Amino acid sequence: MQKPFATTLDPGSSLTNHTGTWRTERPVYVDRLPPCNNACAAGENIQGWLYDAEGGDYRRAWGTLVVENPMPAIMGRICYHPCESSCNRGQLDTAVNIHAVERFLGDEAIRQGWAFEAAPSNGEHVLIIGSGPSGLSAAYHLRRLGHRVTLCEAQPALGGMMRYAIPKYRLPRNILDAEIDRIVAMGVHIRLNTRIDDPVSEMKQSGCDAVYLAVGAQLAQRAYIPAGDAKRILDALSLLRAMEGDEPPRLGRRVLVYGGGNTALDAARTAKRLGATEAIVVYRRTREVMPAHDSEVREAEDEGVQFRWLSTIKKEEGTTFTVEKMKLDEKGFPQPTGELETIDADALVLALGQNVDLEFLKDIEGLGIEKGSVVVDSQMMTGSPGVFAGGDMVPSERSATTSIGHGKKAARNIDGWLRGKAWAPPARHPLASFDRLNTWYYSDAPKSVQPVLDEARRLSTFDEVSSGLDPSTALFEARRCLSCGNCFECDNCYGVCPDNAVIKLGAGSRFKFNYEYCKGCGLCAAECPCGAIEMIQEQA
Amino acid sequence: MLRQIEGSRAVAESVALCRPEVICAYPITPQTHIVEGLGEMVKSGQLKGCDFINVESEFAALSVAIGSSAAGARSYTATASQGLLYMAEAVYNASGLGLPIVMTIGNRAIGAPINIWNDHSDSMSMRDAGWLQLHAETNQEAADLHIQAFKLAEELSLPVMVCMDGFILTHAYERVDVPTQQQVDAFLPPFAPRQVLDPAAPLSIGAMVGPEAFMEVRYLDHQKQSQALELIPELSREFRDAFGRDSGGLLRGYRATDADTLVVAMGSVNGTIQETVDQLRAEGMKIGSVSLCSYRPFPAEALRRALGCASEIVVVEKCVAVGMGGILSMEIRNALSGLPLTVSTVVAGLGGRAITQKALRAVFQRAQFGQLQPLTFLGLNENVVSRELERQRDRRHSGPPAENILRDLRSPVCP
Amino acid sequence: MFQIRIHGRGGQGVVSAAEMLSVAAFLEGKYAQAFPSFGSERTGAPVMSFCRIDYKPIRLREPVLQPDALIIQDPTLLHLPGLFDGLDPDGFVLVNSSHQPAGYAAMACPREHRLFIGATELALKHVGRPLPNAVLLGAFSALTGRLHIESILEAIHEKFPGKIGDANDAAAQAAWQVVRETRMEAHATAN
Amino acid sequence: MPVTELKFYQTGTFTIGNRLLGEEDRAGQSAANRANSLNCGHRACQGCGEALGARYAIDAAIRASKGQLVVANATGCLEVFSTPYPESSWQIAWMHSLFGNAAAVATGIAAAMKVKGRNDVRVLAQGGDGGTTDIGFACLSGMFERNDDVLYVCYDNEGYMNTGVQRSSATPPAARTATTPAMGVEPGNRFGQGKSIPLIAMAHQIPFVATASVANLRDLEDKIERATLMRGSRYVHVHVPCPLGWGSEPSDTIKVARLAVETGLFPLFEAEFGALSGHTAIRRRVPVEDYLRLQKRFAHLFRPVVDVPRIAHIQAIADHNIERFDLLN
Repeated sequence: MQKPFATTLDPGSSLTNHTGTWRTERPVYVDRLPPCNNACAAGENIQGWLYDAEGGDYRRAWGTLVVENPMPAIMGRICYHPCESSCNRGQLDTAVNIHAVERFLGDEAIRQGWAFEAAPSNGEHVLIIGSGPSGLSAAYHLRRLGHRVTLCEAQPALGGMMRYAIPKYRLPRNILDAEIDRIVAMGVHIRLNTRIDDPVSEMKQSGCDAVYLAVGAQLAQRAYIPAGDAKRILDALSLLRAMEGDEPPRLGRRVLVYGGGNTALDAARTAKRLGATEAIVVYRRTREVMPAHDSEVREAEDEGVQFRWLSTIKKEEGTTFTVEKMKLDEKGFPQPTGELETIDADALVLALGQNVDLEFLKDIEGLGIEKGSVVVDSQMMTGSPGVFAGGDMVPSERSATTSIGHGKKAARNIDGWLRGKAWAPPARHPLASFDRLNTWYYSDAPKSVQPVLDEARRLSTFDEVSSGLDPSTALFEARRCLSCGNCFECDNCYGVCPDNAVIKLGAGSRFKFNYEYCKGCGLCAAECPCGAIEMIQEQA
Repeated sequence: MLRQIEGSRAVAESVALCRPEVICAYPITPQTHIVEGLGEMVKSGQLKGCDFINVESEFAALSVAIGSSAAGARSYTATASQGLLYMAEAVYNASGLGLPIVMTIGNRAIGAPINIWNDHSDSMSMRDAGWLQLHAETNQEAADLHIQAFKLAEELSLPVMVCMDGFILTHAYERVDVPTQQQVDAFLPPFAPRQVLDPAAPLSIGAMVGPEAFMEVRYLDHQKQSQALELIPELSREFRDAFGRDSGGLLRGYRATDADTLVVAMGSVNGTIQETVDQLRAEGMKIGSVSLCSYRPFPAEALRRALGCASEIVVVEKCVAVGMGGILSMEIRNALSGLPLTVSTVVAGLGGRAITQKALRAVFQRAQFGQLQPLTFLGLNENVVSRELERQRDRRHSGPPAENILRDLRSPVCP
Repeated sequence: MFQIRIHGRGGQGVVSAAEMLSVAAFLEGKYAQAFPSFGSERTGAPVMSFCRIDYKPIRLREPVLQPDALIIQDPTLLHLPGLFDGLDPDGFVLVNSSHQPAGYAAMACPREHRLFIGATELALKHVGRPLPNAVLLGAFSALTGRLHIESILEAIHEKFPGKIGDANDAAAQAAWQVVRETRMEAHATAN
Repeated sequence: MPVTELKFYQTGTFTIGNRLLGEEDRAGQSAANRANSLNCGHRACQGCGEALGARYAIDAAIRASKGQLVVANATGCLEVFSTPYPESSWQIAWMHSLFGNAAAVATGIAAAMKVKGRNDVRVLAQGGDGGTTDIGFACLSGMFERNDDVLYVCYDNEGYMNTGVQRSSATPPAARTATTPAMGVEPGNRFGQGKSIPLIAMAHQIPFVATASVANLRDLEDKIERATLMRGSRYVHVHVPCPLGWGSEPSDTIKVARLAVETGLFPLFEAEFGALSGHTAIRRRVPVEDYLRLQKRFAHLFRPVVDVPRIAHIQAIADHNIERFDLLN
């Protein structure tokens, strides 16, 4: 067919017209730091493992999770999940129930018997003192890095505060044991009932090249209370620790708990479960400024725990406790009012905080102590070469999650130190803040709440209070993730480009721009739901 | 088969014999009987494989034809006068896209003042639109030209207008030899488009062309029409061989070879002119005539050969370029430039004014003695116009001419 | 060449009359041309149509200015100015009128070439509608002898197939008969 | 406790595609092998809504017709930026004739296909609002009235953008154009003018009439695909923002279109044989200010002072639509 000149054209011939020259700005794909990851003290890649979970590949999701944290089943239960408080979805409807999915993955791993793989040992040997979350985390990461690990624990069982301070109803022991065993199974040399008095010489004797101190804060803070009968007064740690023994302690029908932290609530709720008809938390300030987590307070209230705000305990005579009313001054500090009253109680549990036992560190040369904590540098190393420390021993927020993060960080630094090249943490991406999202594309869906045991059953037993998600609800919850700052292949950029300048690379391979034709209109960036495209100036 | 039928019917029959696939029609006097006839043939099943579409305007009529032709269907429509002007934009478009549409023009005057009668102002207004324009002298030729037009259009991939005088031909009952389907099929092959809208072989038809190529596009269009100058006589000969009669061609002379005075005209008026020529010949005047069939392409060379021998050329044309004069004669003057002869213009039959032998005879005789004005309006009522002109000289606002002229016609001083 | 001009009013079939004449001529192997006085006139307005008949092709396209025959379909038209313009001195005039009306004087043609016939009455009788066409064509054939009644009838049937054709056929024949007879008588008395 | 039933990936219904969705649940535009009927290299402005809408629509029509598609295009931006000699961006059998005759040309193409027995070929005509609501209206109405077998798609950018942003009968009240400047007692386009071609199309009782927007791709594709397969005259009116003419950011093209829908100013509905047969509910209703503020053509409503009465008038128009088409349900 000899077609007319100029007025009739061949199809698609405009490919020779490279409109990319129109561009003053170019789109680029970026990965931003999701706020959940940013908030996680254990440094988990939450968005990452949710992404895997969204696909229903729980094995893969769990694998991604434990790269940072070896104890998801435990963390999913006891972590106070700051990730959820910072979740962008919270500004849309409600935060993604991250801890529930984490717990689901952890439990699934236990059900399926998924195991860790340790790298082949390369000869270096590290001594870890203390088998709490920090010590276990360090042991795990060091084994993954190929080091031999000897873990010393003063108590007869591993787990530290996770075992001796957190009640069963919050952390069932079979879960605790399962995740600890999985770490031990990596080939960690365990020495129980072993209290170390001189870590440095112990390290040398046992032929170790470095030591990680992770004994936590074990000493209960005491307050001076004139007491007639001291046996009615005990501290929360010993109460909670005693729960692990054969003989449950007897507290009586009416129990006072003195303090305002999570431990105070644990003690009060434990007392209720031990048969106390009344458990009264006495706190010198108000609920607003109480350090305990709100969810804990709520559950305690649900269980009938009572509170006496703005009160201090002055003295004890038999079963009679004198309490003084306080009032807050303008700075918000409690001041005595002189008003006194008495309460009858069978026992008083002190939950006024814990201190680090520094005794065994006194001989370590160069190791610095400040305000009752061990001083460490940015590599978690103390003033003494090869001696690292983390967890509650060092200045920081005292939580299992933080301790796990310390363990990981310490392990990586110990590895660097042993290999003679300091570990350099990867650069952090800019934050994927809410304003970078195009939330119109996300459909609304309510958070699936974990079913909660009814109180009656809760009070009588130490069964776990919260039960887990089932596979479908877990999948649903995972899929509520907005994938903040990280492409989840929704095809929007590919679809909305008026110039067909986005190339689809296929499942899992994301997209790339065809700068030959991209005019730089920025529609792709504007319509990317998760803010994974950035417009940058073209260079002259 | 010989039949005594109306011109419009004859055209409808021969268009139908060309097996058109899409016909679109919007009524306008004097074209109506043609499309009515075709519509009837489609409805009755006499014309098969054809879609007859009643559209909402002439603009749509030609636009539909543009679409169907581009999609590879043999397409036909017909119009006249205001209708042709209303579709003007599409007229240029069809030729620019090289679509071989055939359209009948029932030549009619253009208003204002509105007038339904015959002259050539309408097709003349589209003379530069890139279409071929063929003028029929008789109803027989009108019928025959359509058969040739489809072949011509499709071989060149250009649209063709077949012009026939409104009423004078369209409404006249005459003897017409209507060919058989076999004859027409043998002469006219099925439509093989130069380009076609086909999902299997996509094309973009109707691109925007800028300064860098527009000139070339037009030049090529011009070349195509020049090719038609050879193709038209060829097809006419072919037609004679197949149908046994002379129709079409670029032009036809009548007693022209030895004439001193030659009359040139287009369309049906040539009949009356030839009668007049015979009279004058009988009286010894060396006069002849040339009937111009192909106005576009304009056969300058052929005209030069046909007219060169004469000394007096009288162009009788049914249109006037107001403010300039005769259009056809201007082009003929151009074609004959340099030859020792005079070309005078006789504007005749505007708005259906009868062109009589008597009046023609008079101007031809004047021409013979070189007394013919360069521009003559045949049968003009001098009295009326001179009074109107006087009136306008007297006062600027002389009222609407039409009324004044009526008054003059009634007033006794007029003969 | 024989030229006919038909005068009538819009709706009386002036145009089809000319057509039928041309068809009749064509059927007799003659060349014929019929065309209306192309106008925008509507029903009731005075209109004209023309017919030319010849033995060779007809090229002339002007209106019929020198008719050899005039057919006037409505007597009320007789007063129309210029009605008889150009009528051949030896031409024919056929008027649809049962009696000789006024305006009669204007006719400059031989007495025996004039014919008044109540065509409308005859039409009403045969066709049932006041359409004088067929009647006048039959009368025209008898009056002028230019076209055979057979070809007229065939043309009528071509124009109006079926019943209407038959009715008009009858009307035309009746008219033809009447005219022939009156002519005979006239001839007889003349001798 | 009640657990919301797991239906689909949580963004799946609104994003164009998704790695976790089956092909059938994705928008056609997500397909790696989509037609790209309007190819790279066209000369549309940055962020052109019409270029986007045209590719969406024609790709969908190609999919529905299994590639047996012929398109007639009216003069306008779309035609000029897609086929300037020597390059064409169209990958389909495509024709441009004139500004006002796309519907008639398509009728001709359809007639040709009919006589050739090509019932598999579907014919689509497309044009801007100028070529549709104004100069092409007679041909469009004629096509509707004859119920010719053509799908006509109008890309409505509310003005004559190709010629430099002049007012069309689709230009909304108060909008500033080159021929309705923002000055005088009633700045911008006068209130109480304009016409709704979809409603006029419905008055022709044709088989299918629908409105659509580049902001709701799935809805648009669904309507085009269904319309493509129907017989007789069908009309789809697609809202396509023009960054140049509206004074909006090229990157906001879809956002602006979305707001037009979410305010109720551009209702999404469909009708069969002249009767309303469905509508797309507003998901997150917003006041018209949110829409108007993004466009410089409405700047005079906010500067130097906020023109409360006129904004209220526009809000009333939106509210009327919402009520008339029941857009909240």
